[in-house]
Amino acid sequence: MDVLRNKARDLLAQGQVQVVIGYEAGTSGARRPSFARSEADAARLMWDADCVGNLAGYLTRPEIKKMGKAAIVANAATLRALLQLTAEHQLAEGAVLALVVTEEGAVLELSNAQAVTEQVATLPSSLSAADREKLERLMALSREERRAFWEQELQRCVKCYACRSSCPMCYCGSCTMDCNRPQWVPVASHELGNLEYHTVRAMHLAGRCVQCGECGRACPVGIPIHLLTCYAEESVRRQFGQPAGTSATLNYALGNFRPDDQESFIR
Amino acid sequence: MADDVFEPKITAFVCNWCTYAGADLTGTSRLKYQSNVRIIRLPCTGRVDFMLIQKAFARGSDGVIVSGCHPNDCHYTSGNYHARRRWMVFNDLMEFMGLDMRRITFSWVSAAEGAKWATLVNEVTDHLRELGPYTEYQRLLNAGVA
Amino acid sequence: MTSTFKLSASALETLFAALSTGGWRILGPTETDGRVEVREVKNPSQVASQYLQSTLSAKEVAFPKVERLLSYKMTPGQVELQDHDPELQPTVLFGARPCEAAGFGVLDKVFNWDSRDKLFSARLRQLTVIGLSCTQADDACFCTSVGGGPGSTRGSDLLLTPLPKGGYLAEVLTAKGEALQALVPAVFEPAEGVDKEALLAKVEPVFDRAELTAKLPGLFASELWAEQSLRCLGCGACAFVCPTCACFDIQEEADTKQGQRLRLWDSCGLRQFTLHASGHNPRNVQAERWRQRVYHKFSYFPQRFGEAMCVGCGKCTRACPVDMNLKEHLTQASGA
Amino acid sequence: MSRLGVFVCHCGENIGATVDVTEVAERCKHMSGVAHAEDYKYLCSNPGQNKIKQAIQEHQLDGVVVAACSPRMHEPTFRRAVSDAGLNAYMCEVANLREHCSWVHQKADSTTEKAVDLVRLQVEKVKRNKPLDTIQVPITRSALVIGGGIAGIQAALDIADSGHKVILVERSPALGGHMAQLSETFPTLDCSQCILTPRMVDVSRHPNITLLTYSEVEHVDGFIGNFKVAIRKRARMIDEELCTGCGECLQKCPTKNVIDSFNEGLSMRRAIYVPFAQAVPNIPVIDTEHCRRYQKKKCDRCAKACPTKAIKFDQKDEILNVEVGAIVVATGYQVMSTDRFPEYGYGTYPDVITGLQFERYASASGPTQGVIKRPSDGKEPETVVFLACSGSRDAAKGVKYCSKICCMYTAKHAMLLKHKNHNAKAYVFYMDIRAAGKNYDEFVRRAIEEDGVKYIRGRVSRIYEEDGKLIVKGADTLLGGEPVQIKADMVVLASAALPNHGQGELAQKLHVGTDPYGFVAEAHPKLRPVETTSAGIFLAGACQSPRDIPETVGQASAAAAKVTALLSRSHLAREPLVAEVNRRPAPEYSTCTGCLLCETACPYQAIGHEDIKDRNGNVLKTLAKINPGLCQGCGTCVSLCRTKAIDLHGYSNEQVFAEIMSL
Repeated sequence: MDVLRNKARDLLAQGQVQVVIGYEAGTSGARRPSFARSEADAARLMWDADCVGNLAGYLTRPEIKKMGKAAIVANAATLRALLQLTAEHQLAEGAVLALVVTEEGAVLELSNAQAVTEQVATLPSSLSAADREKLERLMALSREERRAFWEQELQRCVKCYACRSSCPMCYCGSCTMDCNRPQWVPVASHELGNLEYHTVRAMHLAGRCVQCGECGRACPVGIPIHLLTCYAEESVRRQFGQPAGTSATLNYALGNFRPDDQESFIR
Repeated sequence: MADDVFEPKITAFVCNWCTYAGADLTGTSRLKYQSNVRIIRLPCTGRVDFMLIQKAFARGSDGVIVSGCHPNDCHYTSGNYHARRRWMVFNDLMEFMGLDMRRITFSWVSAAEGAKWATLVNEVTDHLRELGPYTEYQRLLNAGVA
Repeated sequence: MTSTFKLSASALETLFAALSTGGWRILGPTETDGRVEVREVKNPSQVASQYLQSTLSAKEVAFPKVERLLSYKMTPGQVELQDHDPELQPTVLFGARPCEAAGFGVLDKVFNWDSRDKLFSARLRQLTVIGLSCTQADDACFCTSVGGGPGSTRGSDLLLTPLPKGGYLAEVLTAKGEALQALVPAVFEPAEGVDKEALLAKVEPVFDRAELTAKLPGLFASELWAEQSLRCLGCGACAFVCPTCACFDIQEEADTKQGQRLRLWDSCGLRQFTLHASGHNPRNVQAERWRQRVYHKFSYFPQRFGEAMCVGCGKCTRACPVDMNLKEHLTQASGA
Repeated sequence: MSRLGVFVCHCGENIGATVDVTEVAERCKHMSGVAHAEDYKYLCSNPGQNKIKQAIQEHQLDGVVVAACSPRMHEPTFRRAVSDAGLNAYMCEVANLREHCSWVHQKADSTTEKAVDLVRLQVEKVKRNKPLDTIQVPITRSALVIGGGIAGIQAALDIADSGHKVILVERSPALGGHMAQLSETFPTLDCSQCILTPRMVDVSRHPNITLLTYSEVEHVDGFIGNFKVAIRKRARMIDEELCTGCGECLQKCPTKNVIDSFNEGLSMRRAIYVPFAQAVPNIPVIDTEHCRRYQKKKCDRCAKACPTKAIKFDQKDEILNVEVGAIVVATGYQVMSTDRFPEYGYGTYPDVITGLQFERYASASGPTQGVIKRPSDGKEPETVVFLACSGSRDAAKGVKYCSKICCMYTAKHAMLLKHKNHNAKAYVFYMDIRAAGKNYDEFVRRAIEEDGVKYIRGRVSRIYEEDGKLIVKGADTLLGGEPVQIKADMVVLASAALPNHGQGELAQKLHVGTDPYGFVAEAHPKLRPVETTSAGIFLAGACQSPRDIPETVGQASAAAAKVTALLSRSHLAREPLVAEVNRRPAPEYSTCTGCLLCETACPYQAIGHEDIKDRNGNVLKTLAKINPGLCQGCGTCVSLCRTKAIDLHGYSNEQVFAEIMSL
């Protein structure tokens, strides 16, 4: 942890970056995002197994962009999101310095997309074992049981958009949900509005989701909505073999095709 | 239509160049099919946003048909290939969310397949009539409003 | 009019049974998979036993997240308009924490400060609140800093305080409370010499609300709000779980033949809340939106109604994905 | 509030007999936004159109729905009528009550109900229509013709004659294509070279034609009226300016054993060569794959022999970047080679040859100066068997389609054989004789009746060699399948015509569609036969499907006429039904996030990006930008866009949404 704090302090002191985005101790015992802009701030930074949040979403915020060049303390999910954001032209190549704390406690500086890409290639699958198991358990249910499950869960949604706000890939300034000419998806958080919202979100993340699970963690009422985007992404990987968050070059599965894409349902 | 027979409401999204023209050919050939379907003409299946399908159900459709040019025959060379990928994911996701995919029919109907269109519409209509109203979805329309 | 009684552990069963027989709907906190939610219950066993707070507030009972205001049908040449007049059942909200119960009073001020909000008032009229004092609290709680307390009677018609050996201390506070008592008078046993304070959780005040209110106008231009809100995601979680947040949006859902007008929860934390059709947004950055939230609750509202638009329940803090801790931030502002 | 007019057509009895048209019109009057509704017997007639025009004036209509036949039929008619009455043409929509309703359903209330629904759909749509103006695209007034066979030659000459510049690109070193290889042509038996050579010379001399032989299209960008083409001009190793075509160099080349592809492999050529004597341009090429200079790094005999020092051993490929307004694809065909036929020996019997090889033998300028010989021993064959449909109409082993030209050239071949050797025996195995065309059937009859060619209806099951003869085993299906066995000296396969090699890659570069066989697809099989699926790119000749010379020339002239029509204007008016990225006030500028996920989804490469800059040139935001000249309006990007920043004129989100909501 000291290595990280020292590194952050040095980067800030030498003016290499103007902000280090990382984690600090939160009031509830968990970790929360932290923005170190001075050497003193750097002492607040933390690194441990509880640093699970995906911080990449902050990189596309105007408030943060205004600060200047950023370094970001990056866990696996953050690294993947960095790549995907670069691929989607939201971050300029080399605009962000990723700081990765190794198991040995050393701090790696990944200054360009290639370095991040190589680091990501060494990581295990982006879908956590727990989430994979949940997906499998749901798929083992009958269609009606799955319907009942999602109906129960989604009716609890209050459309606070914590899922959207916490998602690094939901950087759109004007979401489909905000489009009112026409009003594609009802604003209301009634059952239809909720079903449509979460379907749209999952579809829009298919081929783009880095499976960090941030949306599920963010949900105040505890709906496991990340399972929807994770599933959509798994579907893309399974059918087209194009995983999101592995390359800084755009390879959007739904913006491409192969003439021999195999489906089984078109009559 | 007899009162006691359920008449499904069917919305069809078709491309202008193949299926719309194919349905025109059905007409020119004077082939008959059941009148439950309402066709919405779009330039290409590539234009079929999955949200259109969603909205059709939100409007109380009991079934939706999406149809365009066969692979390799797209007027725009590849719009249907893009559409196909999108449907492959949409289909899969809808399964995962437990939605009734028997309600959606994807098909390729060319401008020359007037007969196929008639058969398709008749089969879909009969099937939906068997399935009955899509209450599972229609229940949602006013659920959650106090 | 307070009169204090004792209820035995089994008295609730009798009360619930009488309520059911009398055609009442009973809502209470239930727990499934670790999630505490207010739902309809039939008997006390369904009520969550050890819980700090429900995630969402109970405000839904009077101010639902989606509520129909009116509907209309169009036929050739005419429009048939229909006011929404929900059939309301007399309802008991059981187990509301004192902070939540106090929330209804705040909402009432918003909805009824001049013309009375028909739907809200109708729902509130049907509502009887059985409060449940807190015997535990967590770091997010700060009721005592905003004029409340773990055993506050504000907003409750009947307040129960759990007794260490089972049963409750029951304070009948209002006419609605008396009506409950009248349903099952036998279970209300006399109580004497119970030190209620000793039974309650300890929540130390951390700031002086009146001082804060006095201070805020001077802090409007402070960097504090930008600093605090850096990590704020700009979602509506805090507002939607809040027992006092009353902002709503009105949406029309219509087609060529019919339509309905809905009232929906909204939040000043969302970018779209103040977005003008021109594209201009008077609260263009999150700092301004966060400041608005704080100022509405602790400056503008108190100036107008003499109390904070906050009951110190801490739900917002618990719901926040990035630990925007209201108590921490208010303490900071007080000390600034 | 809209003031719409709804006009419901009876189409005589076509709609009126099944749908209660009066009732539909009556119901429409009550739809919100409809100011006027009426029905009429034939709206497409002049009086019908006038009714619409009058109503627009009289009721100050701002939009029109015509409920009639398919919009694919009369949408342009009604749009013109609406436009004549002073409304924007795109403020008109057509509800399809005939093909999609009255013709396909029985007379019933439900059918009338459906008709009302179909009109309501369009009423709701047209309320959200926006007046659109045709898009004006400037045109580069020159053309590129790809392929220097008879199709390309004809197209290039016709375009050039109309006064436009043409660049003609030919992959091989000389013009002429397959036609230059042919001996005589059916049904007149005039010499192919004799009629072709003057055309080739015309091309080379035409002031409006730039001829680029030994060149290939490398890359194509742009769109109708504005193509940017990179052409690779391969190094001939000869300075074309200096070369006089004297041929001195050819004689000196020591490498003499290169398979001569112009002669279909029946002879050898040198490493420096001109494909054939009458070649245009008459400039040799050094085949560096076989030239000793390049393979063994020595030998400069040709250079020494050249009187003008035109040989440049270090010449490099050149990339020429040209801009043209139109492209004609005339890349021709190739024939299925003999090794594709297992039952005929997989190409192992030298005396089983293709029709094109036979042409070379029969040609006076061919390897045998027009004497028909057989490859194995050079003897003149006495018995020759011709197999029509070799690979054609054979879904199992060949191609499904009919190669169309084989019946005629097989008759011609048999005839030529008989003319050159009166004693020879010619047998033709055939499935059907397809001789539709001016003087075609007469020609085949002549072969049979005057020249005594034996036609046997049936297929050959096997060919094998025995004692220097080819044993051809088949069956005569007209005689009840009686086995036939012929001892032949030579067998000629009328092998299937296939898309030319490299055509798939070219189609990709051009973004034109191909059919399942790989031939270039036409925009419409009947009504737009010389246009491809890409605007501004036309096609001519056998690249579309097998065809003979008259048809090819006719089609080439047709394509040229299309090109000429296009190039005759300085600007092109295009339907404005294209996609557009929205614009919003600052600081948003657009809901587009600049993610450019749409870029790869566009089938036309119409999506690029643009920067929004402040006064000082700082980039504020990067947005996707759609080139309206390239966009064809498919809408694939629209449905992909998460922020709904892209919309499609004519099928906008609001329009489609309203249509769904009206149901």
